Amino acid sequence: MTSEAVKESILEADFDAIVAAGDRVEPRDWMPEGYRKTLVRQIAQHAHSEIIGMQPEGNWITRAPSLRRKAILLAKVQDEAGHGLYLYSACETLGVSRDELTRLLIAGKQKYSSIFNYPTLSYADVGTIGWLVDGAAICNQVPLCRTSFGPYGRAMIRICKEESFHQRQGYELLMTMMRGTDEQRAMVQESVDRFWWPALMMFGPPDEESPNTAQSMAWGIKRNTNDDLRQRFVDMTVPQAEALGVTLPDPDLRWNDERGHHDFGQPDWDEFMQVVKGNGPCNAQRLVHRRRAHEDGAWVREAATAFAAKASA
Amino acid sequence: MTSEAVKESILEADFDAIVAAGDRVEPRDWMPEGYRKTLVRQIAQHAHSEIIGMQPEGNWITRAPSLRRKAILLAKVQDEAGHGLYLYSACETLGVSRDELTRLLIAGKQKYSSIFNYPTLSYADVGTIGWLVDGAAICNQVPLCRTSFGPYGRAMIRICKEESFHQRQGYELLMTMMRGTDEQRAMVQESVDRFWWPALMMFGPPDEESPNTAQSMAWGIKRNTNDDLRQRFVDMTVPQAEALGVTLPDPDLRWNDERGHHDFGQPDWDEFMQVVKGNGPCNAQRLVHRRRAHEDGAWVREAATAFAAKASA
Amino acid sequence: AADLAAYCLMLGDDALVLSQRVSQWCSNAPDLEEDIALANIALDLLGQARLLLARAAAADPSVVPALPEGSPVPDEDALAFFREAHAFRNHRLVEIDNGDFAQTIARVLLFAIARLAAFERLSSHADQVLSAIARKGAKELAYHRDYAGRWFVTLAQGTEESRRRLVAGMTAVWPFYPELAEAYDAGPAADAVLDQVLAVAGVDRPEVGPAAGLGHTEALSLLLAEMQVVARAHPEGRW
Amino acid sequence: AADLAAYCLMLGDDALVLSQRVSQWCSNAPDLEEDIALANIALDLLGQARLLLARAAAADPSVVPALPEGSPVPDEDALAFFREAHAFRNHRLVEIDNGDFAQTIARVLLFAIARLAAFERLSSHADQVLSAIARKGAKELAYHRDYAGRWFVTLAQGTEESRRRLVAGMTAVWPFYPELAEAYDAGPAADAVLDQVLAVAGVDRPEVGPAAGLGHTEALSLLLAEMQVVARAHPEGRW
Repeated sequence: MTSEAVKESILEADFDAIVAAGDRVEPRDWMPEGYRKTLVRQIAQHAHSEIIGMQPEGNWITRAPSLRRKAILLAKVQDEAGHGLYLYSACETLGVSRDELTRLLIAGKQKYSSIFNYPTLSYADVGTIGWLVDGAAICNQVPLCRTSFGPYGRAMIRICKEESFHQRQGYELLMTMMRGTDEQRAMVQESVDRFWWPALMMFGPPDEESPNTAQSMAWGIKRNTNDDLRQRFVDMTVPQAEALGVTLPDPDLRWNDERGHHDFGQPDWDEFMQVVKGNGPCNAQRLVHRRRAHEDGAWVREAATAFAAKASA
Repeated sequence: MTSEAVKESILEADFDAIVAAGDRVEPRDWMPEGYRKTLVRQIAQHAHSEIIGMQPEGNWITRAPSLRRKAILLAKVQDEAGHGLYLYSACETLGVSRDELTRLLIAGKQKYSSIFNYPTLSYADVGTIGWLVDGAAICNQVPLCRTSFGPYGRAMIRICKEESFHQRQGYELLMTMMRGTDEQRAMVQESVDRFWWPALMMFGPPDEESPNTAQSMAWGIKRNTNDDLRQRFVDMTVPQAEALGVTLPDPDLRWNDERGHHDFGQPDWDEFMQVVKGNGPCNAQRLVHRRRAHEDGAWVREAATAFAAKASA
Repeated sequence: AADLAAYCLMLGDDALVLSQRVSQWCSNAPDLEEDIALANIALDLLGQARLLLARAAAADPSVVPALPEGSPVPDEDALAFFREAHAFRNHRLVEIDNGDFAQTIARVLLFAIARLAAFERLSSHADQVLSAIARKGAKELAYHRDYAGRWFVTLAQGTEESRRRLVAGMTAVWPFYPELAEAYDAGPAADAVLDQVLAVAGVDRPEVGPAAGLGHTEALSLLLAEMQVVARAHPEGRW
Repeated sequence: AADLAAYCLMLGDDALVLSQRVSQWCSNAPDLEEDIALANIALDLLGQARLLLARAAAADPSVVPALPEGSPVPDEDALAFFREAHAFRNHRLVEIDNGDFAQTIARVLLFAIARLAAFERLSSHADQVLSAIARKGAKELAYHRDYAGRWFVTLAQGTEESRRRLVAGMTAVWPFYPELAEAYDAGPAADAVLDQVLAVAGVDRPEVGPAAGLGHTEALSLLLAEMQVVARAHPEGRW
């Protein structure tokens, strides 16, 4: 062994011990290159999801049907921008700048959550996204509060708190609409019909087709398998749907006494792959929007930089 | 006298004879430089008015409240584009290109009719513009069918025919709305209240403040004074307003048996001057719109030119 | 009759929504000649929409939304102005934003090609009204196809920028073409026409797959909010 | 009471319409920090609008549009969503399109300066509700003024392009400032603040006169068509 290799193996042992103990790895700590890369990819994807996720809900801010709901929605979308900001900062501690990540996003070289490639077609979708999409996100994210990388875990704690507030608001909107007119009840049902399967897809492909899960779990970046989380989400959501008075569009959905869990059908994984590949209903639209906003703002960012340079000169 | 000056005086005598006889001057005929300049200014202003005039009415195409009215309005605005086209062509016979005229328009160096610097605020405005604005335009333009410059006179014949069709359509829309709901009747009255005075301003300032009228009449470019035309318009419009059931917003408006004409009040000529100077409610908006459309289309025009060059190479 | 109504509604909604999009060019086109030509296309499509919506209403009155007792609103307007987005039967290709002139040309080309194939077939449809609409419309669509085809080639062969924009515009609308071609049963004849234009232009078919999903994009409800606002504010109005 | 209602309506409509405009920046701002800051401004103005519209309705219930018997729509929403454009009392400055970021900054700056002068005066208004709204709002407006003022200077002194855009944006909104300043009785104090920002930025007052006319521009009815569409489709809805 060279002295370099010896040093590396000691560092790796230290790192493994930290992770095994459930302690946090901090930015200045040594970490394996694979760990760093996986983290950057995961945190960036999460940050991008917050930013792209502003679009489907933002689509309804100007049309919110009451001033109270307009304020709630505007504040929620603003929170998503804030989440994006924390997460980009967490990524920057790993040595990748927000500019670079934005460049990768608008070049289509980094992903964001596929759920945001589905359109929002009625105001009920604002509620459904809060209830189902934020609900699924919370199931995914709560375990990440204990993730091994410090800045990411701390960002997740703050984000999860706000997300569960958003989830309650979404559910409350749907509940209020269900107490309204027949048309409103129909809107809610139609919206749930559209978002149920894409929400189940948010946990990723079935475990047997998710090759990176094992390594991510060993590194403490991921804490549960996709199928575990999906099951948890379904079990949590079914009674909420009953309380709301909507039907979930899955004929195979029923309680299984033996397993102590709900059985449920499989989403259309072909569609999932199509959307991941870029052929979802809104992939192109979302990227065009993000790219346009970024390019339209270039002169402003340049002006701010030039002004700061003059001020410090 | 030099021989050049002799030649010029003979040409000028010929020109004067043609105009005096009520015959047409054609593009290849000799004409005084002042005549040419006045014509270019007047025809260009008229062409620009057609093009800018597409905006206030075009504003309601996407919101027309019935498919029949949408078709009528779209066809009307299309006709305005056609009028612009004839008039720019008439101007081109005098040696000024459409490109050059467009450049002068968007640089704010040539005028268009001030009426189009007032906003359209309801669908009734589509009817009111047809009735009052096209009506006033026809009063101004019918005499121009006999104007001394051939291409201009011929363009005016075609334009006047279409304008009077538009005027009838506008009046018919208002008539239909007056047979509708109370809200619709109120919309019509509110619209007439806003457009009456600006329509009277379309004939230009009072004769004693219109210094160029005499020369233009001598040249056969203009056939009646501003005040004559204004009076003709008022006399024509009052019975139409009665038939419609709207009140014209002028407390001084009454029949004068002695004069055989209606007496009427004066528009706010200070406001007129402000609008002419560029401070109307929509001057900036209209020019920004025109400039943006022209600039956005530059790459298309360049592509067409490049393609034509390749095809003919 | 319900099938005929549904089919006419689909054809009518496509024409209505694309007419609305094309009419947004009014006073915004690159040149006066294009302003006039695009208005012509919008007018033709609007005419088709009116005939088709009226045919749908006559074939199956239950498709027409209920309005207040004694409302003077004709069926074509009840259908155009008083349905919500989810009740519209148009395809996504016609509802997405115009984009630039190149994207508009690419959309009009694809639409005219597929619809012309359908209208040629429908010219001998058993329903006399529909077949008459199709015969009249086919002439219009042939003009739209030729107009858009000429510009498609011009932009492809014009300047570097126009070619870049044309390819981008074609790529933006392409994912929404397959569902239209299928609904119109456009078939190999339409494919051949398209390939011919592409060959003359020297442009390849975009390498993007069909857009997943069905139904509408986010663009439709915004388009309808504007289109329907005056009619809805006056459900008993006369126009 | 009618005077108080009319005044609150004017103040409320200005806040509501500008909030709507500023909220259009959401997901479109030049950077995440600006997205968040502009959403804050929109939220503050929306909050002011809600309090002022409610105050207007309480002071004079006749200003509230009639809705179907038993409709659950609160007064603030009846006022926001069920009035036509001509019944809105806002000024033209707040309703015109956003333009680019520079034009938005210029508008927010002018609005905040004039309104802050009014709110400082209204902080001691005889109506306890209005004076409380004004005291709370004044703090918010001071923040908006400072935010817009900082960007005004940054853009004026940043690059050639940002300066060109800032001057163009200021010139575009300037003709609509005098009527607002007059309605708010903004006075010399507001003028002094404005001159100070202009001096630091090194920008002159634009050489364009006040826009003639009164009432609204063409922008308002389009803005309302979008803003009101869902509420109007469900006049008996609960949200």
